[in-house]
Amino acid sequence: MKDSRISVGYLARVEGEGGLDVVVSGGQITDLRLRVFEPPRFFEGFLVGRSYQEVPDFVSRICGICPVSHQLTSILALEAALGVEVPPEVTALRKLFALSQYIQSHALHAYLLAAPDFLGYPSVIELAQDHPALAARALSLKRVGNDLTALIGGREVHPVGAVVGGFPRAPTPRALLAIKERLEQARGEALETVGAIAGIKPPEFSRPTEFVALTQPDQYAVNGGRAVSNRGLEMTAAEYKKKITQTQVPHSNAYHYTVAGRESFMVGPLARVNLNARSLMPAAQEALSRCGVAFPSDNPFTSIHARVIELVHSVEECISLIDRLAPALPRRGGPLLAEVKVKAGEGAAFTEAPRGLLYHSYTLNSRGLVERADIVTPTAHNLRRMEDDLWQFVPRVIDRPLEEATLACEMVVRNYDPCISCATHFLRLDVRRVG
Amino acid sequence: MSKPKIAVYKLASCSGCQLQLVNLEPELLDLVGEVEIAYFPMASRKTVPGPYDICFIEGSITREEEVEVVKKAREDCRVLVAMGACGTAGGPQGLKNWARVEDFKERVYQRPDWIRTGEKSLSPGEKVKIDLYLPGCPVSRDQLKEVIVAALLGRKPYLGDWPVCVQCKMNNNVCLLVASKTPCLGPVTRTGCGALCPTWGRGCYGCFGPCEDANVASMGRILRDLGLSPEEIVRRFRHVTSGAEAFREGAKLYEGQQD
Amino acid sequence: MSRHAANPLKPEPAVIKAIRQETYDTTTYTMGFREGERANRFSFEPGQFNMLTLWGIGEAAISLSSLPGGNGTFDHTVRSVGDVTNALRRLKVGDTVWARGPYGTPWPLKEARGRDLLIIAGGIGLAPLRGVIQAVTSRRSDFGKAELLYGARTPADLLYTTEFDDWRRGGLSLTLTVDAVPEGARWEHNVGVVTTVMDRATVRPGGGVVMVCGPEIMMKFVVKELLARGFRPGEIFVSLERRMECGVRVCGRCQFDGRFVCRDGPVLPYSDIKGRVGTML
Amino acid sequence: MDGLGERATALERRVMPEEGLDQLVRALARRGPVYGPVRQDGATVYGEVEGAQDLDLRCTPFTYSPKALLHRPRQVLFRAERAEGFVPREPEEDGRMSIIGVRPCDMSAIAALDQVFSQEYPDPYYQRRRQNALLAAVNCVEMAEHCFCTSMGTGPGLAAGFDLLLTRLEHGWLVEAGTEEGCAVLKEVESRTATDRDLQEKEELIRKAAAGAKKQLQTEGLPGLMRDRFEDPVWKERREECLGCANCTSVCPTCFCYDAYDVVNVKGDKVERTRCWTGCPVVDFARVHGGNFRSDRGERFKQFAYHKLCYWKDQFDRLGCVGCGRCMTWCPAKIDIAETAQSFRRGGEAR
Ligand SMILES: Cc1cc2nc3c(=O)[nH]c(=O)nc-3n(C[C@H](O)[C@H](O)[C@H](O)COP(=O)(O)OP(=O)(O)OC[C@H]3O[C@@H](n4cnc5c(N)ncnc54)[C@H](O)[C@@H]3O)c2cc1C
Ligand code: SF4
Ligand code: SF4
Ligand code: SF4
Repeated sequence: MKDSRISVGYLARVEGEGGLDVVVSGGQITDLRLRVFEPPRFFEGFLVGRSYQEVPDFVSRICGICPVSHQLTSILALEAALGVEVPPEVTALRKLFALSQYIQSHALHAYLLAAPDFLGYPSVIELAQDHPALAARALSLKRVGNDLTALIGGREVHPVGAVVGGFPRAPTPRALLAIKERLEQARGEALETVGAIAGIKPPEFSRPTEFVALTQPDQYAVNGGRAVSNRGLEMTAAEYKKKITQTQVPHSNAYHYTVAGRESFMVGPLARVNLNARSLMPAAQEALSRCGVAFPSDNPFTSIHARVIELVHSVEECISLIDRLAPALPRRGGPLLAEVKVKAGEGAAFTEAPRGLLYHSYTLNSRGLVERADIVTPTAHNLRRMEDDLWQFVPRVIDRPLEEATLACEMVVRNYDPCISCATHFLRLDVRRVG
Repeated sequence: MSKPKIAVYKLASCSGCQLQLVNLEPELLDLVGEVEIAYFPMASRKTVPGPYDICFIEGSITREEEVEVVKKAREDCRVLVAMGACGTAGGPQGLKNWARVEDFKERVYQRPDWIRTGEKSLSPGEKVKIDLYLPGCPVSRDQLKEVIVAALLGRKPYLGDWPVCVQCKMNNNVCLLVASKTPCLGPVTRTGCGALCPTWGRGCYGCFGPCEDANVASMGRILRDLGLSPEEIVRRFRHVTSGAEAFREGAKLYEGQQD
Repeated sequence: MSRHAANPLKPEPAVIKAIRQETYDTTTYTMGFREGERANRFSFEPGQFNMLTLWGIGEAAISLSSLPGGNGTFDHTVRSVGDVTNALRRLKVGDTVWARGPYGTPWPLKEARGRDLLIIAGGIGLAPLRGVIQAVTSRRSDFGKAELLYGARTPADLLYTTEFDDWRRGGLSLTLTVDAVPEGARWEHNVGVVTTVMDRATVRPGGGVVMVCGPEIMMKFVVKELLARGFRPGEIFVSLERRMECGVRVCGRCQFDGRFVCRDGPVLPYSDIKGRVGTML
Repeated sequence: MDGLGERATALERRVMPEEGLDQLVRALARRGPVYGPVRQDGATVYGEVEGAQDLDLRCTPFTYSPKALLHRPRQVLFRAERAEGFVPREPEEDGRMSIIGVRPCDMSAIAALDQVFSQEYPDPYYQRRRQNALLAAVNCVEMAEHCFCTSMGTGPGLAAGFDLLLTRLEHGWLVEAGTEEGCAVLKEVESRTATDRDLQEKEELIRKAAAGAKKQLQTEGLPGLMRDRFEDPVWKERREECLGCANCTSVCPTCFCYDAYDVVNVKGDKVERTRCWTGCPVVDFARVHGGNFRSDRGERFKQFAYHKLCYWKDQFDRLGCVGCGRCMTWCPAKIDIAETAQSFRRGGEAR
């Protein structure tokens, strides 16, 4: 394959619309583009002028796969802007909410999006015919995650249960304890998943990478915390714009990001497990030692291992959160809300979405209307890294038949579990005041 | 008899509606036994050529290319179902229809000239004939399943076009609009969500779009009586289903009015 | 509160014994209950209806379009307009339909004994009257004059055309009319809505009973004409159609004024409708 | 069921102390789940109660009726499976339950529903719930803003039809038992025999409550009057206000209309024939092939008003309204059918 072109018109089994073009000439890559043609939807544009109360409902619509992350990140950023302090139960319930989505999203990715690649099927549908038990496990895990999201937020996609200040109707202890029983069953399924993944040998492809993830001293960081990296980056959400550089490229409706003064970086499960393994729940640490891969790992193909480790962690932490929360919640549900006083202000927040670091930042005017909104999603953070991976990886597969080489390139992209709808909503630059 | 073929197309959207198909977990494996998933890029690399029996189209049209996708979908499919707030009423991105897109591009991008997007966000129904609208942001799993089941059985889906209030009362919820004067669009919004917001303690924000014969004028007066400013009322009607006719009308009644 | 009869909403299986295509969109099914005493003897009167179920599709009210047949059989003539009626079309002889009934009031055949009978029907509205016609033509001497004015949209929409000759031989006078004749179609009878042939009826006020069934708007004009000709409200009977979910007076869907069409009707004397609100009549 | 001033038809009358209420609830709970008015979001709805602490027995305009416990908002009628030749199976029967805190107007409404669901073809679903329900009613000692039971002859005191009837006295509760089962429950609660003074106190409380009625609707000749005013311009105003939301019919304790449909699994081999509440304000309500008998919102709203205050008389020889005031309390547009009808008496127009 001296002169050729790998072209994936429409990347399958990723969320959103993206394509890939690689031009090889004389055995050398002459051009490589990860095209994001998902049309832009201008969320930061139309958020301007809306009330802070509406923001979580809107940002949720950025992405149907990780709506909880967008909602919670915006809520944290807005609470920072308004100076709202929430009680510990709210913080705990939020973590439960976020982790429920980890379970759903990771099960979706591991089984429906990634596993078919590793096992050689076009999709989970064909896979299910040969491995019905595996498919049943996948769906049952995903459903527990979905049901927990829906219990807290009403529905699994674009839930309505979380608002600035807390939860207008917290779940009843009885309902939480009922779902805990199912989580206990899911624990076994998550561990079996690790077992299945341990049998998969990732392609050899190690390369030095800057991993960025949130960290918190006392727990596996998900909502809030400082972002750190293995190369010494350290920042709070408020410092984000000083530390991260953004550039626009003509072939994409999405921005590219680098650590200021350095290269591309990677966010997501692999970054989190690499940086925060010691904060994993004991069962997840146990699983880590049996998953067939040594962490920290520089191989992007081990993202799936990190993801299933997080699946175990999420189930475990949900169980322990419910144990703590259930006795503290009102018997008949009811509101769990901190007081919110409207005032002008600015606030930013980080969370770890299933796919990695998510950043939201807002400026509010004195009536609580948005004057400025910035949102940077995990997939956006990773885009540059994906292209970099491809530049490195393509030469290794360039001599294989086109079909095989194309699949290999797609797999590189799917390692990141990209969420392209998410990626097309970006920083605004010039701050124009309205209202 | 070969299995009916299903295709899923995507335009500008969040993919939440497609995900609802995958979220049919308990019956997903049964579903793939009954139908052939012929085109569904989010879930499969495999592409089976059309014609298709049922085609779900998610998202709204924001660029010229998407008009082509929609036309192709129409040609390829026997029954074309437009899904979601995007597919039925332009979706959240439809809010740009009430602003200048150039403003948005400038606000969002450094090099707005590299961004390819049309002036308006249109629901596919403005370009081709749609056989069934399935509203909701996202569509409800139960309704999605009902649409598929009904198509397999050869009958109309039972979706219920009545106001959220009907379902809200079935849920034994206290009416927040009356009891705590919480602004709620339940009386003019179509149910299907299961009266979610009121059940979770907050006012309905209309994500399923207007119900049949929605009395937006009376709704507007009620909101005004609760103390909402005209501007706030406009914002309520211009949420994720701002393109729906009744809500457009509702917003128009209060647009540009002073307090 | 103590009457604890069998569940009235529970349908029973009935087997399709014969199918006859009446028009492009209308079909007559002959069926019989599969089990129980009604398998051989199902009694009802023309004008009454059954609720027919196809599981998974739904339930619909359909008139009995015959007299009780031998071996407990009964006919339904169905026009495909929606879920159940379309799904019925996909069935074959030997298939099972679930049915409950008979419900509702019958045509006043007993009252009509010895008197003149004028039947005015439009479209599918002839179906519930077919049993009346069968009764009259088989017991002709029990009645005075027997006249049918029947209108349909086009010649292709006429029901029971193969039976017309039998009916004539049985002593029924038939006047046919259609709203329109498509190009190329053969038609030797009147063109115009059914009220345009009302002059041809010889039954006069005072001596007879008039039975009217068709779309409500058609019945409205027919009744108006009848009244203008001197018929008294008590001599005119109409059959109403309303949305029904139960057929037994609990779902509330068929109400108009103080009446439940499923139980107080569907066949009602016009005197019981006149002055009431909620119908076009 | 006109309770005013009448002696209740009780088998036994006793007085229990304040704390007795809790014992009573627990005694009922031994027989099955107990439902009663519980506070929620600034109102009271019927929910499961474990003890007196959960109950709110005040009469407020913001109290839902117990209708939903008897005529379920959603009820599976049959399950049918292909594997069984689609022979329909009825769902399992629910067991014994108690409903506590039923108001006199609601008792009258339950009597109305009893009529509706036990005509020529009794409805087994309602009947089973009804027969399984022990009704512990409570007399009203105050009247809320929208109550007009005194006009409809349905309250504030109750005379018959109850298993137990509670009246809050100044010191403790008067509990009357109307059935053997009621007596049996009463035996499990600490109490003393009621004296004539207790009964006088009750009569006095009810009389005082009745005197406090703020709202009136003259019912004499009402159906005829309504007919005369069918085309009154006031209905046009209501048309503009009405949202068609069916909150009125949902909260009305006597509205019974329903919709039926089949829920089918993906494989198409399992069917649940289901019914759920609907009401005449909903567009779909009177739709048939080729049209809709009440496509106009104003006509739909009128169907509600006329059914309650006019047609019901023809159907069941009483009015369909028990004067509970819920439809006007919960109508987002504050439409008041009683006041509208009453305004015809004054010849004027009002809400
Ligand atoms: C007493 C009685 C006797 C009858 N006898 C006969 C008879 O002998 N023969 C006969 O053919 N019919 C008869 N009918 C009429 C028949 O019951 C109805 O047409 C019935 O609705 C058919 O059921 P279906 O499930 O096929 O149609 P449905 O699916 O219920 O549809 C009926 C019609 O309503 C429309 N519709 C339903 N829902 C909607 C909606 N949401 N939006 C827009 N349109 C909608 C449909 O398009 C269709 O035109 C009788 C009716 C009654 C009351
Ligand atoms: S309608 Fe809502 S859920 Fe569906 S794709 Fe659009 S934004 Fe997402
Ligand atoms: S009267 Fe009031 S409650 Fe009833 S439908 Fe109209 S607006 Fe809704
Ligand atoms: S009509 Fe209104 S006041 Fe009368 S019983 Fe029904 S809800 Fe109560």
